Amino acid sequence: MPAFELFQPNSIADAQKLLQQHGADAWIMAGGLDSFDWLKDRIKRPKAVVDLSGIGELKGVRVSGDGIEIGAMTTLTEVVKHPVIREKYSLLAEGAELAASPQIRNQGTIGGNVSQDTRCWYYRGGWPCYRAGGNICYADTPTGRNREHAILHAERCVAVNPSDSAPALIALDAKFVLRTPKGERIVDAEDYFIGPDIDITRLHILKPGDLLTAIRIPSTWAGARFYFEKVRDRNVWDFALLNVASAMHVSGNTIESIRLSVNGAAARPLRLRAVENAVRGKPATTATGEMAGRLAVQGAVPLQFNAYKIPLMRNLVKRAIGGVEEAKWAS
Amino acid sequence: MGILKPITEWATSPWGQNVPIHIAWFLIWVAALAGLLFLIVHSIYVRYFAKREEFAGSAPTTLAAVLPKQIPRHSLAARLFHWIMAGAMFTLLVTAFLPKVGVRFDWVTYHWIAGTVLTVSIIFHIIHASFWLDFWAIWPDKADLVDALRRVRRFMGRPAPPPRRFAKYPLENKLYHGAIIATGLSAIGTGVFMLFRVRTIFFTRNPYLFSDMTWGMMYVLHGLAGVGLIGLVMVHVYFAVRPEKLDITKSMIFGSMRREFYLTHYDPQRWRVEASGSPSRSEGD
Amino acid sequence: MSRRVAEPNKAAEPQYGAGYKLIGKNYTTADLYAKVTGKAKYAEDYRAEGMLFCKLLLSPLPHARVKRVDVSKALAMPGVRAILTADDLPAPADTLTDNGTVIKASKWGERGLTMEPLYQGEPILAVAAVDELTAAEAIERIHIDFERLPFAVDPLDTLRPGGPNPRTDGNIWSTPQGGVAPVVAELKWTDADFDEARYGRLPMGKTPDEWSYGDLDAGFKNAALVLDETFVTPDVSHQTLEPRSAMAYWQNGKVYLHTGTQSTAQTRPAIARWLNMDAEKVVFISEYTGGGFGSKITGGVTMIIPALLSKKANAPVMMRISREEETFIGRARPGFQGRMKVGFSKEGRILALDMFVISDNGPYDAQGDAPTSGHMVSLLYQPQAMRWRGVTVLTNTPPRSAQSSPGGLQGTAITEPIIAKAARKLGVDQVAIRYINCPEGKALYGPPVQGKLQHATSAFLKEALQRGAEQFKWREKVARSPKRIGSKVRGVGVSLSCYVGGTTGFDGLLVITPDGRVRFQSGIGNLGTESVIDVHRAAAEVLGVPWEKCDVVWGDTSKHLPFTCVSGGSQTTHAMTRAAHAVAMDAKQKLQEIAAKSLDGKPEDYAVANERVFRKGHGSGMTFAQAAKRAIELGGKYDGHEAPTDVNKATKASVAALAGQGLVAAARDNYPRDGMTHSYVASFAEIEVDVETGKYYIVDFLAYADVGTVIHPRALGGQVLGRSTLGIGHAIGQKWVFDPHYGEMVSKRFHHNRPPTILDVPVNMQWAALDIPDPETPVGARGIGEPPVGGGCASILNALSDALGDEVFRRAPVNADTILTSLEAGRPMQHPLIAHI
Amino acid sequence: MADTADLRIIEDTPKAVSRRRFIKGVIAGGAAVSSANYLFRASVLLGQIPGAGERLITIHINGQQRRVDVMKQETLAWTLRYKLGLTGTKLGCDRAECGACTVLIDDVPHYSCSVLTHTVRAQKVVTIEGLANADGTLHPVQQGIIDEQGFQCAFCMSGFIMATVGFLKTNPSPTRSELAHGISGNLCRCQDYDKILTAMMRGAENLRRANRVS
Repeated sequence: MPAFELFQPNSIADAQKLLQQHGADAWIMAGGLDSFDWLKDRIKRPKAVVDLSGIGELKGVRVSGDGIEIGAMTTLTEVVKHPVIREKYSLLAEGAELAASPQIRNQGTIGGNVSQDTRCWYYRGGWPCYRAGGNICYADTPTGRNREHAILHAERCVAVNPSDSAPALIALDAKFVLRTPKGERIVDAEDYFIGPDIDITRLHILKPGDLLTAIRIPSTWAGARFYFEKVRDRNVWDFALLNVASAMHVSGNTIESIRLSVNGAAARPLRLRAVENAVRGKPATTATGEMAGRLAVQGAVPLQFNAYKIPLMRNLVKRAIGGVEEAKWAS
Repeated sequence: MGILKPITEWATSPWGQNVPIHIAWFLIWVAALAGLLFLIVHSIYVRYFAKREEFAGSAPTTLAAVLPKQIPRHSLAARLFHWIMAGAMFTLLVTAFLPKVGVRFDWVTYHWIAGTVLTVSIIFHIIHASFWLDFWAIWPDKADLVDALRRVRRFMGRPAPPPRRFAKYPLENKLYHGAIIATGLSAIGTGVFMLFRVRTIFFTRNPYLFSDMTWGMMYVLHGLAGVGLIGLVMVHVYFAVRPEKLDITKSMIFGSMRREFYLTHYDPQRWRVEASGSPSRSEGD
Repeated sequence: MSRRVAEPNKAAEPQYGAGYKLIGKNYTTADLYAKVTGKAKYAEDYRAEGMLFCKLLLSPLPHARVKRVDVSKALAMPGVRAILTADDLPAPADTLTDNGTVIKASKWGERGLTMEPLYQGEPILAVAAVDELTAAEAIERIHIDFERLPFAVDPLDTLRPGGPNPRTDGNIWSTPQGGVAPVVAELKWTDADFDEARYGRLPMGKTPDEWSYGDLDAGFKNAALVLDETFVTPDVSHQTLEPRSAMAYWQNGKVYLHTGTQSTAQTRPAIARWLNMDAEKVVFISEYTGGGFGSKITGGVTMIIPALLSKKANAPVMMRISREEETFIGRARPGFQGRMKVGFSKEGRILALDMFVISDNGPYDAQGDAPTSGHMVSLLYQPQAMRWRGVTVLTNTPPRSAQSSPGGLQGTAITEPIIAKAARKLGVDQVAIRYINCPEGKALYGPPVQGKLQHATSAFLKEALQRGAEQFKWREKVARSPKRIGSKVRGVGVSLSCYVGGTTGFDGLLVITPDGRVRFQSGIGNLGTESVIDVHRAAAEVLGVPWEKCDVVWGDTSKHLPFTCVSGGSQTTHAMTRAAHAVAMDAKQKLQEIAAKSLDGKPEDYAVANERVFRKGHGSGMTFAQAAKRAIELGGKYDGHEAPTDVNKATKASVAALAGQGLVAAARDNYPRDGMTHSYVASFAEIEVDVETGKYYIVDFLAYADVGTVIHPRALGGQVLGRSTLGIGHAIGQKWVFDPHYGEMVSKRFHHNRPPTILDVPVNMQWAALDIPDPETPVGARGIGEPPVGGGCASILNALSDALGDEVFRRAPVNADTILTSLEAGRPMQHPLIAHI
Repeated sequence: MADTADLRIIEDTPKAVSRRRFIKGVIAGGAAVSSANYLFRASVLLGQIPGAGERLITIHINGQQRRVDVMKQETLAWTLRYKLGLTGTKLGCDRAECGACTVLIDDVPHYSCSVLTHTVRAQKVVTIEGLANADGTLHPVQQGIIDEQGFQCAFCMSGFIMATVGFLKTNPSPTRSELAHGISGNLCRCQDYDKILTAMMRGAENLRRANRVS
């Protein structure tokens, strides 16, 4: 790893000062699991690394009357194990538990998980693509290897967002608390993420000098009917081919309200508003799910090797609404 | 390549080769500043140093009687082309450079559509100008050069006969048109190929049409032409709003200019306008 | 989502080794304590005074010529000590085989560093510096001018008319008539040949190699069912968890080298050859090796880099190989593009089998996978008539080497799905169709040698298949209904599998020391299969000495090791138990002679047991300790001052070095053998696939092995299930991916090339062994490394097509993408011929 | 964190950050990295502010305090293997994918290849070398492997053992499947997974027995 200056502030204020001083030369390190790839591969060469692990204010889960607040530096394991999250917001626990591996969850943070960079193998390989400031997308070429790439909202770049907790947070209507040089700013989870059409070099809205400090989950969806599913090739330490998260308030069997999000289909986790509107007031059945699934994949454009993502997304959305039958065989 | 280094950004290709990827974005500011500088210098010059315009001979008053009050200058077609082109050009510059200076929006679609519009309009213009208009009217001729020389000598207080009145287009106008041709065509020429790199309605993408190096150079040329146009457009707008040129600007809107303005600035020999208002063969652009 | 899989209790361990004290019994191997405490030293764990670190400069291009190298900026850096380029490499030496024939060094051979890189990631030069950071930064300051050359990463691209040649002088390996070594040649197929590709069928142009037996046409004519299928198998990196890091230093004109290997004894001459120096001047240390699977058979040629750098910089050099570097230089299995036409009788008997394979060889040494695949298919399915055609094609992709079951896996993976499909079409049970095609006893197989088919030493696979079906509850599982619940479908698959199971003619060496202990000198590499220690249990059994009184010396050529087979191709257990048996008999003979000399009577009057040699009938005799002291007094052949004439020269040298330490026994394995030794496995798998996500889980797996006498059950179980899982990996996701435009690998990370995790296999896997001795070897034991691999892969593929139908797959691995798109379209949607996707 | 000290001293001064920066800057870079113009100013301040000698730190490993000179970009795995001679911790991928480098930090399993040594100054690190008693008695989990002849090449073993020991602290009596999930962050390329699980289940049993006894 190239040498760098390491700063270990123990307050948000200090961290901000450091980030402002170093501007583009600074690199924020949370759990470090995304950072180390860039640094060890000698692709990114920050002069100053700001390690947030010493900042107490960024850690821990605070429970209040109207929901919970999770410090950005809270590890995924803490999130998964937290009794209140398990009881009321199990959707998030499920998503977080499917991320990477136990050791990574012990170190990786919720803030890092939602802010991590894409895993497009061309971009991560250091190829000078659009996302790296260049003028081409290597994955979206006649011979590009793009099995894991985007089917929706691709704009020059076809990378996808790798986060497993992001769709859960969107479904739970979470708010992200940002600390910018101008002061605190609160955005809806879905607005934290941006696609290549808006900014082809970043997956989120953080600008140099900004920090994600906490994630707030309102009690609106506490104990709602949840569904989370992640489909990956290996059963551990693998990124989602696609994942889906839904939260529904159902009375009788009628969907009163719903939030639905899919990740792995585009450069940002998608909130499927059209689907939400279409199924509201309808019964939470497979039939409704099938309709929703078809609607969800409208406008999807497959690349040479990722056409499977269309039926996959269709089926996952279907299950997120209609549920899935448990298969139990004797033996 | 050496001269390119400071004004371009380079990257390492998958084959470990150093290739340019685009111009250095600071050139955007350089162009803007250059444009600004020009108009400041020019306005100061006009305000304090410029001598009153004198032309050889006096305006032929006899003509005034026979000529219509409004002298037709630009046909509708010509004006339409000009404004469509202007619109496209502005869209192109805005969509190209705002994102680079931090204003984030979905620019690519607008950019390539505007580019297509510009390309089509220019093709129209070339055909229109070659077959329906006086193609040579916009190119400098001997008289322009002689008069230019005279003006310079007189400005420097050297003895020289006063220049003749202008033909339809003064030399400056012709030179500007030339500059626009150079920058515009290189931007369009490269832009057309760049359409192969994004999803358009025209043809299937093929980013591997050229080598990494060729592509890089193409992006650099496109960028240089782009920033060049920033300056040129600024200058153009500046002249359009200068009081002494308002008549010309208006004519690009309404199609004709005041007879007086025509008689004081233009040489009826070089820009013939038929009496009784009916337009002459050299009408239009 | 945790796997929704019932958790059966772990089955009780089977008992083996009836009538034996040591053979077939579990015990704790001598190396395990060091391993569990972290004391075991692997190559990168060694340190030396003033040790430098080395970094490699890898080629960014798939094929190029180095025009100019400018290292001035790097050399000027403080801390940079030396730079090694291909020009510093010694000329490759010829090989002198044990029977005295000289094999000329191939001009196409790999040398560790190169001026004409043949794949992206090939090392071009190496920098030694005081620390790794400096070395890495020095690498970035080196400027190289390349001349780009044509390249191909897909075998079919180079076979096309006018296709690029991966090497300037050709695109295939071919063995000239009567030639011994293969040569690089050029082969292009015609446009007509390639018409087939338009229908997703493998083109079959002319091939340099071909053999056949029986009447193929008649077979197809009489067949009740003829299937013709194209199938692509993946290129899979070995990805040993320990990268091929190496550390070297020089002392008194000798080079000391630490690295992982699959054979301590035979890596030393390899190093000597690569360094073009006398083997006596090479000290090779490799007590622990972090996995090999064929990629470290005699270590790797890159190990000479630290050796030469160390000489140049006059300081010890540690070359740490990164995972990315390992992905480039760490070897891989050749992927196959194969096509097979099989004719079945209505009972399912294979009447005719026509096999055609293209092996993706990478740029260097010719691999035997293509021919071996024919040999294995021929033995395993006993076709009445068979033709094999194959071509080993060069590509600008990382070098290949043998990988557990080289050719065997590919052959099985191509054949098994066709047999499974045939069984369904003919309405024959999957176990039954394999039973009637199964090899038995001294089974015949091709290729024919001088017009005659070869034969195996023995085969009890039919029994393994039957017992396996019972243990796996095959009938119940097949009869299970419903097969589908909601979106989940269950499928079961069975597969046969086999491979060569042993060689002969190696040496055993042991010393009975004056303190009455028995010390075995072991030249076997320690990869964790434990054969390095296990095989000597056979000798201890013969000598009747308790294991507590035995020591094993291994992993250091300065400790005087015998001539030993490499631990590759499942030779070791067979070859070295034979050698162990031979040396035990020699020791026994010497004990008897010493007793007869020291006491009275004839040698044959004496028996050996309980650490004593004593007179039959009444117990007068001497202890091993006394006998050892006597041996030293007697000298000559007894204490190693004379070595047997028929042992290898390396063994002779070791005997001489050990002379005087006690009773030194050395012997060559001269036991007769009728036929070629093979081992066999019957593999069974059940999978559960979700047809809405394309995701599937393996819910049950059993491998039933026919490997002769069981020596060490737990070690055997580890091998049977471990190698099965290696095969399973080929079915469920392992592969590599290339960008064809740049000819560069994009799948350099584990989450790209996807070695199986502990959650990708059943929480309880089952294994068992017949424990029927092979009649052609004294101990009856055969090798096990490769045989389970093909079955692991094919049983999964068969279970999938049982669940989803025949028309789904054209290649492995099979993942959600294939399953979903194929189910969507109701026809195969895999790109049938493209390599590396 | 160790730098709370100097933080407290200078927190109120607006220059706080900038001053801390160059001090760390000078030391962090080690080789040629940090800008030279800092050097003079640094030398003036070096004596004054606590924590200036930052590269020389104390870490708590296997029950001992170890003083060690650590570069700012140095990973724990590197410090263990190349500075403290604890080579039982292996590097299989150096990218947080294989688990061979797993150690316990405050009883929690981490990939030591992906932890900066400077970030564990306040924590307790346990490696494979720290499991067995001084008298050589093996940890019950190690003993489980001996009992079952677990693992083949064992390059992944110390990582697996540390992951298991860490997991058993949170779930002392797991089912086979739970344990598999608990140690699923470790790769075995010999793919001896079944025997590993059996050995680790035995280890868990040994541990429970040992805990009952004590």
